[in-house]
This record gives sequence, structure tokens and C-alpha cells, in this order.
Amino acid sequence: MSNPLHVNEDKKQGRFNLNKDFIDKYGDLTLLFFIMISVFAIMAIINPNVFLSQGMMLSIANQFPILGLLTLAMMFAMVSGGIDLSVVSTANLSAIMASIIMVQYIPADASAGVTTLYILLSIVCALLVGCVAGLFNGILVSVVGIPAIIVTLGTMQLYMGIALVLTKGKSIVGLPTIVSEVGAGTLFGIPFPLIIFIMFVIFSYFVLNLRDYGLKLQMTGSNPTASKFSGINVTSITIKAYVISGLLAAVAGLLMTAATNAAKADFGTTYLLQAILVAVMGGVNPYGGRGKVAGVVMAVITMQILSSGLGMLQVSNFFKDFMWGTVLIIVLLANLFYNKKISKLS
Amino acid sequence: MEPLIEMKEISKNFGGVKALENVNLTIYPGEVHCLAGENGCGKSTLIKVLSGVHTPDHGEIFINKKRYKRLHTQESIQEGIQVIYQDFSVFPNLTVKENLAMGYEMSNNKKLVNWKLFEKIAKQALETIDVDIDINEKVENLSVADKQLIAIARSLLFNARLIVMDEPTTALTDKEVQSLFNVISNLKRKGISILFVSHKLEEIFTIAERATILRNGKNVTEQLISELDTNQLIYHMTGREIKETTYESEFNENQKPLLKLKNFGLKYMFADVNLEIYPGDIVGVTGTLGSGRTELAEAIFGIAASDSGTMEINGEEAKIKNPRQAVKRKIVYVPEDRLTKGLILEQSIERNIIISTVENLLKKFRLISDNKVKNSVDYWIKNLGIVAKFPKRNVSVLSGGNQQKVVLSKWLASEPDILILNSPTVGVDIGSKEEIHEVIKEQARKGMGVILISDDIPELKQNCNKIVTMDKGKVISIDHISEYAMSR
Amino acid sequence: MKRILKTNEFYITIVLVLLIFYIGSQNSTFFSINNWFDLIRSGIVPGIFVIGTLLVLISGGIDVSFPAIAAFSMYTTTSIITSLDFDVPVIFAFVIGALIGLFLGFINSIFIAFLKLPTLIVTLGTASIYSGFLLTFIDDGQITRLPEAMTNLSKTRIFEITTDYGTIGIPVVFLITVAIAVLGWFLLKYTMIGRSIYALGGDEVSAERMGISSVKIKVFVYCFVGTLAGIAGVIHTIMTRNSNASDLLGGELLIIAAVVLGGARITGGHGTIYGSLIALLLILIIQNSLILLGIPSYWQRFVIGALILIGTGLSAIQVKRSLEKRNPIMTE
Amino acid sequence: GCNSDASGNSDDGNSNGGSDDGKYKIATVVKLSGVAWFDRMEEGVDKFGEDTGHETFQQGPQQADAAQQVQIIEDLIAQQVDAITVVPFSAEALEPVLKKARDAGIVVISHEADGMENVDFNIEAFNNSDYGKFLMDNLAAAMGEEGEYMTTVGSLTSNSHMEWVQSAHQHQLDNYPNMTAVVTEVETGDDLNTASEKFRETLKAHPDLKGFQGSASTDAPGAALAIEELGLEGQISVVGTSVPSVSGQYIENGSINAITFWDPADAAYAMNTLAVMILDGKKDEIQTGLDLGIKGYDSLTVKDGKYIYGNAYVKVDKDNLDEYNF
Ligand SMILES: Nc1ncnc2c1ncn2[C@@H]1O[C@H](COP(=O)(O)OP(=O)(O)OP(=O)(O)O)[C@@H](O)[C@H]1O
Ligand SMILES: Nc1ncnc2c1ncn2[C@@H]1O[C@H](COP(=O)(O)OP(=O)(O)OP(=O)(O)O)[C@@H](O)[C@H]1O
Ligand SMILES: [Mg+2]
Ligand SMILES: [Mg+2]
Repeated sequence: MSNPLHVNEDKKQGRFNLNKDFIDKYGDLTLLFFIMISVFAIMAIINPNVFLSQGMMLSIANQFPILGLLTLAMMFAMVSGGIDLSVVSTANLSAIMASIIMVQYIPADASAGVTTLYILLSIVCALLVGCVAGLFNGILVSVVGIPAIIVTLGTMQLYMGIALVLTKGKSIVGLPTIVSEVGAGTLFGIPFPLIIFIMFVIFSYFVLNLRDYGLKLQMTGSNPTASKFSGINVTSITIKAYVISGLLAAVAGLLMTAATNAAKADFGTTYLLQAILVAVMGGVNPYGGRGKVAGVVMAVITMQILSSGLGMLQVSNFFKDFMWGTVLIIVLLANLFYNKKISKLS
Repeated sequence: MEPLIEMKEISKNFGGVKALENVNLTIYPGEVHCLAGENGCGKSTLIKVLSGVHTPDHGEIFINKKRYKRLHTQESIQEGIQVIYQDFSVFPNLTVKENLAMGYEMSNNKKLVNWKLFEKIAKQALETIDVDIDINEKVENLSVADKQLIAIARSLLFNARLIVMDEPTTALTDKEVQSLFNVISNLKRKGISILFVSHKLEEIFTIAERATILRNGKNVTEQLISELDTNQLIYHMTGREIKETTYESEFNENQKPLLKLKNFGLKYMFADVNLEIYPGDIVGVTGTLGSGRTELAEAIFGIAASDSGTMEINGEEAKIKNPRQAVKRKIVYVPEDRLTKGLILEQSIERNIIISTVENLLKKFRLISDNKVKNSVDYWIKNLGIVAKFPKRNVSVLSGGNQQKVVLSKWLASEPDILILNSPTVGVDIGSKEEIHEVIKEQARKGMGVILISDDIPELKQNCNKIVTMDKGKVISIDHISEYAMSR
Repeated sequence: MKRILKTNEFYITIVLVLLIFYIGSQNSTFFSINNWFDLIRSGIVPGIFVIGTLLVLISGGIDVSFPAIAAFSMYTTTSIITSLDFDVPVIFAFVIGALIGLFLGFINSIFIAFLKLPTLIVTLGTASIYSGFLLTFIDDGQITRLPEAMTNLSKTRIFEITTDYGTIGIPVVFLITVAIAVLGWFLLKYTMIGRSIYALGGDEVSAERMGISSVKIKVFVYCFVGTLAGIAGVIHTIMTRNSNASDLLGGELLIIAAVVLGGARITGGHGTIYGSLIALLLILIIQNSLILLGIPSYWQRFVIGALILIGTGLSAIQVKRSLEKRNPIMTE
Repeated sequence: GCNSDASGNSDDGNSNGGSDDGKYKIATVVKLSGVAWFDRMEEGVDKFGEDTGHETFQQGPQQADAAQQVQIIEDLIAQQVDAITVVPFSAEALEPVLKKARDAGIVVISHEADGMENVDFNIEAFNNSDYGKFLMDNLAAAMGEEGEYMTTVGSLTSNSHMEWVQSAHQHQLDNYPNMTAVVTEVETGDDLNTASEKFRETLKAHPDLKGFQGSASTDAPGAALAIEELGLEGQISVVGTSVPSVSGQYIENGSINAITFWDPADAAYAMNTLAVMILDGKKDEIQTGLDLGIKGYDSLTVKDGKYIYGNAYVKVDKDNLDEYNF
């Protein structure tokens, strides 16, 4: 074209031809990967024979799936342009539903088969509860039009409230032993929770990166108005995001029950802020529209390594908090300057 | 006479876009100076440099011989420069009186708020352009016109030396425009300079004395208005003799219309719109900002569904409640506000192109097929001559014209029957503007029906075979282009 | 006047009145003076938090780090003063606490105002840094023997009345909350800074064009909030008469909820002191009246959650409505 | 607090992972870091380390959260500690992870978790129901054996708290007919402010309230704070489990009649001693009558070969307040 504008535009971009596409695709991920490796290396150097032991690896693998699932749940809400403060409450509520069924309805003399049946039933119920909780969030956000942070702040209280009312604050115990056995079990040497996590990582990856839904979700998260003007059904897209969020939270809840052999209204309350923190670390854009499953996975592993490693050094748990916060701010700054660079290139 | 303002060699880039290139502007005390040029030629940007909103990449500014490499908004205000921004720049969450008085009180660096005084200032401000608006109403509840009036009144408060008016009349009725012009001549008598930006040539000829004309971010000429006639002015702005080419539909009218509106209406917005769009039609729609054109377009597209009258698509009655239904019925809409409604700036060019057709680009399990996506994107980039070397980069790096083409290709990809465009060439450089017009005509010749909303009368005259004029939510005339030419 | 009928403050007040009469009808002791004294007492610290949070929301941001700041200043101040081997007047406690809060608030504002990072995420991060730092590097214990001056202040009360169960009164520190509320009200309504905060929350671009420096305003806001948190922390210590480094943490979300309930918008530009305080009172009443109503305390969260959703839901629908009626082109 | 010590000796400590040098690595996991009670317990943990040369350290979540406690123990298993002594926040929640620990060959001793399954031993400073009765006797004495009273627990999921108040209540029904419990088992979440406000509310609902029995170390001082502010010293009797450092000022000014407790430091010392005995293969010596050489643990009772009880409770009032420094 004759227009001078475009000519020098070409020149400009031409210069960065090579690294450009790579940076566009993997820039932020490489940064994370680097951080993850270095944290691992540091811990390994400080105390190889403990940190590199199989036990430590197992323990790490056992722990991060719960936080990981909650973070994925958080990610979907954030990508849609909102946030979900109710993930932990949802998780506990679902877990409590499942536990109530398992404790109250399984006949004492039930055979293994019957018990398994009931357990499956309870799992289904838990997942349903999660979806309904998410649905409710989604409707309040996209139909009624309350800001997501307020909606989920309210439902966080509401769902935990329901859980408290159902349990009178006590924890539900006496679940069939299989539950905790499975929870602590392994398949081909891989801890069961990790297997579940991997399953849902794949699920999330498909939904977010491969299906047309994921594309629409990200567009909606970036700019709902423009998306509406592009013929996207913003309402249903958003609602689905929260339903998925609720579903993932429910799975996390079941894992918590499997790990503790009990369900209680306020289990894992510390996970909430951690989930947001890890999501942002993982490159999820707090303003919506962007989020990479791979990023979240690396972030959660990094954080777990950090936390288990620090535990190994017998520092107080408060110091973990301190480190987590520090890492978050560092990542924020890193991204900031990284983006500055990018925009300079263009 | 000593110039009040001298801007020298000003350049400004936005990402890929060269908005200004070595532009000069000189304004003398007490003159009404007109800044003219096509959409997107850089007028607002130049103004924002003068008001300190944008830092120039290069160049310098003299105010009464005082040299500035860059101005800060405060300095600019202190130097007595007041701006009526194109987008009004009012505070929706504050009351009218506050919007009017706050900036003024700040410039007198008051630290405390005296509400009584605020009311006094506000009242007096509204009197100067004799309109009356409830000063206790929140601005978010006002009409576009009222907002613009407030922006004007606010700027008059200051004992300014220069008042910049960036398209101050877009939303105003003739009466309101008249009283604005009276105000301007009063100011002039007081020795206050005006920098006046408008697309409306008659306004320029009535009010302005001298004109600086920009094209494509560069100076073209600086002349006394008295030395110019309409055609010269247009020539300087566009760089072309306005060739009286007009568009004629090649389809005969005795077939059934693609779209037929009967007493189509939306409460508070527009009413009793009767309109028929036939294959090959390019129907221009014009009227003041706030005449309801956008609302009409958006009602057809289902953004805010109409609540009275009927709509027929290809002869059968249809109710369109949301954009998705519209797209299903092959009606698509290019909104006027490209940066916030047309494009998703934080997402890639590629994604912005395929977003409306992604369902057709799937492989099994509804996975997105990278191949299909690539093919489709490459096709449109080539077909519309979009200059985008890296389709995976954010669409925000593109120039106005290329951005608009991305919006177009998004819709053309969905093979619509009816294409509605709202001010599609605003902020678009001349080259692209031409090309976009060509694309539109080409589609129409293939049998598409087009509705083209614009302020830019020449644009309509050259590209439409019918022109609809709206005012206050009513259609006041539907003329065939030949009649329209005569009626004006 | 119809403009008043449109406001959240109006609705929330109605709800409050209804609630008061309902609870009162169930248990008349609700109306007893000492019940109200207790309500006021439990509102002293949250009251200060609410004011700070309101400013942040109006400016268009959000801050979840103030409990951490409060805990930090509270504990550090107490240990500083106890470590002094001479008595200092209690005012010092407040000054030190305020200064520490100011400093931590300023750190927030560096990331938010200068680097323009998202406020929620930044304050999440700094919150866990502040409390983590305090509990790791300073101390994680509690100081149970407060310095003389502080203990004495905690025993000073105003409006002392002797009722059938004991002499009741309002802790004198309540006056500080009142003072801060008045200050906040004046700041927001009668100072240019205050109005600039609204302007900033309403439209940052226009604010900049008008010559308001968004950086300056944001720095001011977050420092102000930090300072208030610092003072609130000291008051908390004085009232509970022991300084527990891990107190207060986790209270942020309910405070934010109260402010939003009171009519502030998370998107910025809206909100009043009156609304926020009324909403806070509403939540306090619900928290403190369940035993009076004989409702088991595990219903509390449920009720509060529902309240938040209904309250904000109503106003959201309000906003939608008014948006539809926005700038009519024709008059019918 | 003593965390500084804990992290201080960590560097040289954890490098020799195993028990090769006959020195063991014993972790103590508590409900919650940063409260006086468990800071005191940590003193016991450290003292045991100094006395015996074993590597002992204490960890606990920053917020009372069962899931957190599980994670901490997961990590300890990974670090191949030789023994874990634990004060569960919610006993049931720890069963699976403690089972895992024992399967990994780690010795597990619990405290305040009577009836816990997956442990080598659970040791209580005393028989909980006896302790409950003891508390009630004190309250009754203070109240002149008549009038309304209330009881609180730290959390409804804390078994020992529940046992204390329940057996106390039963004891009252059996022996103090003129006393009535107006509310029982009010949950205070181990928070002083909450305890104070719950007490105020109850007082409003039941103006004739004459007695308060607390379970968490913050309950009694919470009530006392309210009582002092209401100027009701002497009119309402307050007893409960607490520690002198928190309650001292209220005992002095008479708003608390008496606190009872067991010394968490001794409990920790006892747990660690048991752990070492088992590691040294002296498990079978752990029988009723065993003397750990710690005051209150000099003649233990062992039930079902698993549940150990001392008689280590002390009562502190105005007279012997100065004997205690924590
Ligand atoms: N903030 C911005 N970021 C990127 N590009 C911009 C920005 N502002 C203006 N531009 C581009 O700079 C060019 C000039 O814009 P400007 O608004 O000055 O034109 P204009 O003469 O005011 O047009 P109009 O008559 O429509 O107001 C256009 O191509 C526009 O797209
Ligand atoms: N209340 C408002 N405040 C500020 N800007 C507004 C408001 N309403 C509309 N606008 C802007 O002005 C434009 C025109 O408004 P409106 O749609 O009412 O008039 P119109 O007849 O469509 O005129 P035009 O098509 O020239 O914009 C809108 O697209 C929007 O960008
Ligand atoms: Mg312009
Ligand atoms: Mg419009």
C-alpha cells in the first residue's frame, strides 16, 4: 500500500521478527519456569538429602493438588473478568454434602459394593452442589449485574453459613475408611490427588485453550461490551465460567475430605488468598481476558516447593506467608517491566 | 501583532500510528482560528498536546514567547488555555454544579469547598450560554447534548486567553449552536482567542477567520477563511477534487426488501421509523449526535431491542432481542466507538477477526483448528489489504484504518445480508477510508444491503443511493441521492 | 425529594430501622442502654476501618491490607513502649502507631500510584508480607501487661451509668472514632482533596485533564488509610488490654462488604460516610443480637451473606434501571 | 515466643536427617502458633532438646485450620523425622495423615486428643472428666453453690474442651442442685474479644448470671475484661482454663476467681519423653504407675494400652499467682 504509515510499520516489526512470535507465545511462561527451577535448585542445594528424597517429592505431590484445583477455579472466574472469593466455601459445602450422605445414608451392614455405590452417589452430589453454587454466583454477576468481588464475598459467607447450619459448626466424621485410603493411595506410584489434579488440568486446558468456548470466554473477559457487539452471548459465557469454577472447587473439597477423612465448614480457609495469589503469579490477568493453565500449574508447584522447602528449614509458618507475599510482588514487578519491554518493541 | 500561541514542529506517535508529523500552529490574540481536517488527521491529538494531556515526541510550544518543551495540564490551565474536549470529559458521578465549578476553584488553588459559591459559579456559567439545567442533578443522568453544553459552560468560566473547542456542536440543535456563536463573538470582542474544530463546513465559514488545515497528521496550509471557498477547503482536507461520483444500486426495486421496518420504535429513543432496505442499497443515515441514529442501529442489531412496531427480514416478521439473534439473521453492526465496542484491544488481531465465525473453524471435539483459523485470517488480511505482519499481536498496535478493516473483516467473514456501519471512517486515514468505501460498495453490488451512519455529508453523498435524516428520534426525510443533492 | 429515595443510604436505613424494631419486639433488652453501649463498643475499631476503606473504594481502588497494617502497628507500638524503661503519655502510642501505619500505607501507594499495579493484588501481597514480617522477625507472641498509660486509658469511660447489672459506659477511645468519622466526612465533603478523590473514582482521564494529579491523590488515600489502620490497631490493643500479634487478621472482607452495602461502588466514585457507618451498624447488630434472639450463633454467617447479596443486589438493579432511562432523546 | 530459637538451631539440626548418632529428630505440632499457651509449650520442647541433646522443634499453623495442620505433618513425614508429637486442632482430621506417618515408621504421640486412633499413645495431663469436675467444684465454691452460670469452649470440635464442660455440667446436676446452666458450650474461637462479647450478650439475655466457666486460655480473661468494665467484680465468679500471663492482671483485681491449667511445657516434655522411650524400644515399660520424673506425670494411668492420664492440673488464684511466670 502507498501509505507511508504502513511501510515503516513493516520495518519496525521486521527487526524483531525472530524472537517476537516466541515472546508472544511463551514469554511470561519462560519467566515462571525460570523462577520455578531456581526455587527448586535453591532448596535442593540447601539440603539435598532431605529435599531430594522420594518422601519429600511425594509430600509435595500430595499437597499442591488441592490448592491447584482451587487456583484453577479462581482462574476461570478471573479470566471471565471477575473473581471468585467463594471457592473455599463452595469446596467445603460440597464436601459436607458428600460426607453427610456417606455418614447418614450408608446402611451399617452395607457390602463393599453398596458402599462404593453410595460413595459415587455422594461424589456426584458434591459436584452438583459445586455447579449450583457456581451457577448462583454467575447469575448474580452477569444477570443481576453485581460486581463479582461483592457477589462472591457474599456467597462466601452464605455458603459457609449454610455449611455451618448443616453441621452446627462441628466436623462430620466417621466416613467409610475407603475414602481416606483412596485419598492417601497411589496409582502406579502416583499419589491419587495428583492424578485427579492432572485430569482436571487437562480438562481446564481443553476448555480454556482449545474449545471455542475458551476463546469467547477470554474475549468476554477482556471487553464484555465489545464481545456483546461481536455477537457473543456474554451472559451465558460468564455463567458457565462460574459453574466451572464451582465444579473445580467441589473437586478440591472432595480431595480435602479424602485427605482429612472429615468435612468441616471452615477447612482450608487459608487457601482463599493463596489461590488468588498463585493465579496472579501464574500469569492470570487480574483485569480478565488472559490466563494460561500451564502458568497456573507452574506457579502452584513453585509455591508448594517454597512452602515445603521452608518447612524443611523449620522456619515458622509466618515466614512462609512473608515469602509468598514477596514472591507475588516480585512476579508483579517482573511482569510489569517485561510488558514495558514488549510495548517498546512495537 | 505578537502571536499568542506558537506550536512548532510537533510530532506524536501512538504505537504504530503517526498522529502528528512536524505540525505547526499559530494563534493570534482575539482571533477565531479553525483547525480543519478529515477524521483522524490529528486535530484532537494536536489539541491534547497543547493542553498537556499528551507529551509531544518532538517539537516545542511558545505561549507569549514563553518556551515549553512539554506542557503539564496544570501549566496549560495556568497559561489560560481552556479545552472543550470532543468527549466532553465530564464526571458522571458528580453533580452539574460540581462539574462546572470544581476545576475553576482548583485553578484558584482553593483548598476548601464552598458549596454556596459552587452554586453561584454554576448558575452564572449556565447563564453565559443561557441554558437551564438542574445544577443538583448528577451528570450521569443527563442527555448527550446537556453534557456537551456543560463542557462548554465550564470552559467559559475561566478568564481564559484561548478556548479550544474540539467539535463542540456535534450534539447541539441549531438554536444552541446559534447561542454558542454569540458567545464566541463576545469572547472575541474581549480579545480572547478561539481554536475551533469542526467537520461542518458551514459552521467554519460562519465563525472562523483563519484556518490551519491538517491532512494525515501533516500541515497542508494556513489561510484566511475569506480566501477560501468550500471546494478549496475540501480539496485541502481530502487532497482530492470532490469528484461528483455517486453510488447507484444496480438492483431493481420490485423485489422484496431484505429488511423492512414498520413504525419501528424504542421508548425515549426513537419512534415510527419506516424504512426498507433492498439488495444493493447503501442507505445513509445522518443527523445530530443524539438524534437516535445509533439507537436505531443498535435496536436493529438487538443491543437494546425495539419495543414498538415490527421488523421484517426477507419478508418474514422477526423479533431480534440480542446481537446473537441478529447475527443468526445475517444482520451485523460496526459500532461507531471502535476502540471500546468494535475491537477487543487486549486481544490479538487474529482473534478479533475470527471471533464471530469461530464455530465454523472447529475440528472434532469442537477443538479450534489452527489451520482453518490461519486460512481464514490470511484470507481476510489479504482480501481487505490489512497491514498486519503479526496476526498474533494485539490489535491495538494497528493504525485506525487497519483496525477498522479488522472490524469489517470480522463481519464480512460471517457473510451478512445487512451491514450496518456507524461512522466507520472516524479516526481512519484517507487511504484506508477510500478502501473501506470501496469494500462497502463492492459488497452492495453483490447484493448486500448497507446502512451507513455518518456526520460526514460528502461521505454520504459519494457512497449512498438513499439518505435518511433523523432528528430527535424521528425520521424527518428519506431522499433518493439525486433529490437529496438538490434539496441541500 | 426523589433524589434521596434513589440512594442506597435510604434503603439501608429503612432496613436498619425495621431490623431494630423486629429484634426489639423479640427481646426488649435490645433497647436497653447497655445493649447500645455494647454495640457502640464493638463498633469502635471497625468504624475506623470502614472510613479508611470507604476512601479507597471511592478513589476506585480496594485495600485488603489494613488489618495487617493495624496488627503490625499495634504490636510494634506496644513493644516499643513497653521496652522504654520510663513512662510516656499515651498519646505517644497513637503517634507511633499512626506513623508506622502511614509508612506501610505509603509502601502500598508506591506499587499502586507510581507503578499502577492492580490494587487488590498488591494489597493481598503486602498484607501477607506485613503480617508475615511481624510474626516472623518481630514476634508472634502477645503482650499481656500493657504499659501503665495504655491500661489506664482502657479503664477511662464516658457516659458512665450504674444499672442493675453494673456500671456501664462507653470507652473513651470511642471519641477517636467519632473524631475520625467527622474528619472523614469533612474531608470528603468540604475539601478539594476529598472531591478530587470522587472525581478520580468517577473518571481518571478527565481528572488528569482537569489538572488533578492521580498519583498525588492515590498516595494520599493509601497513606491516610494506613494511618487510620495504625490508630485503630492501637485502640484495639487498648480495648482488649493485650496485644496479640495475630489478632485482627482476616476481618477485611466484612469491612469492605459493609462499605459496599452502604452504597459505595467497587468501580469507584460513589459512597458516603453516613451510608458506610449505617451499614456497619446493621452488620454489628446482626452479629451481636443472635444470642438475644436465641438464634444459635452458627446462623450468623448465613444471615450476613444473605444481607450483603440482597442489599447490593437491590442497588445493582437500581443502577441498571437508571441506565436504561439514561439520556432520553425524545420526551414522551 | 521462641520461634527464633527454633529456626536458629535448624541449620545444623536438619542436616543429619536420620537417627544414626542415636539422637532423634522429634517434631511437635501445635494447634496454632503465636498464642501464649503454645509459646509456653515450645519452652518445654526446647528444654527437652537441651536436656537430652535430641533435635526437637515445634511448628504450628498461623491460623487455626485443620488443613494447615495436615500439610505441616505431610512435610514432617517427608523430612523423615523420628517422632511427631501433636496437639490436634481437630482430631478426626488428622487421623489419615497420622496413619501415613506411622506407616512411614514415625512414632506419634498426641495430646488433648483422647480416643485418637492412629497414635502410639495419647497423653492427657489428667483425666478430662475429673478435670471438668474439678473446674465445677471451683466455680461452685466461688458462687456459693447457687445461681445461673454459663460455659464456653474454644471450638466445638475440640474434644477435650467439650469433655470438660460436659462432665462439669453433669457434676453440677448431680451435686449442686441450686445452680443452673443458662447456656453451655458457647464457641469463642480461642479469641479474647469474642469471648468478651459472647459473655456480654449472655449477661444481657440472662441478667442474673452469676458464674462463668471457660475452656480456652482466652475465655476467662475475656469474661473478666467485660466484668471489670461493668464494675461487677465479685458479683460474677469466673473460673476457667488459662495461663497466668494472660489472666494474671484479672486475678489480681479479683475479676477472675481462679484459673486452672496444666503446664503445657511439662506436657510437651512428657510427650517427647514418651516418644524417646518408644524409639529406644522401651514401649512395654509404658504401664500404669510409670513415673516420667515430671511433676504431675509421676504416676501415670494407662487405659487400653494407649490412653495415658497424668494428674497434672494446678489451680492458681491470688495466693499462688507469683509462682508462675508464663
Ligand atoms: N490514545 C490513542 N492511542 C492510539 N491511537 C490514537 C490515540 N489517539 C488518537 N489516535 C490516533 O491518532 C490519529 C489522530 O486521531 P485524532 O483523534 O487526533 O483525529 P481527529 O482529527 O481528532 O479525528 P476526529 O475528527 O474524528 O476527531 C487517529 O488515527 C487515531 O486513531
Ligand atoms: N450520555 C452520554 N454521555 C456521553 N456520551 C454519550 C452519551 N450518550 C451517547 N454518547 C456518545 O455519543 C454518541 C452519540 O450518542 P447518540 O447515540 O445518543 O446520538 P446519535 O444520534 O447516535 O449520534 P451519533 O451517531 O453521531 O453518535 C454515542 O455513540 C456515545 O458514544
Ligand atoms: Mg477529534
Ligand atoms: Mg451514536
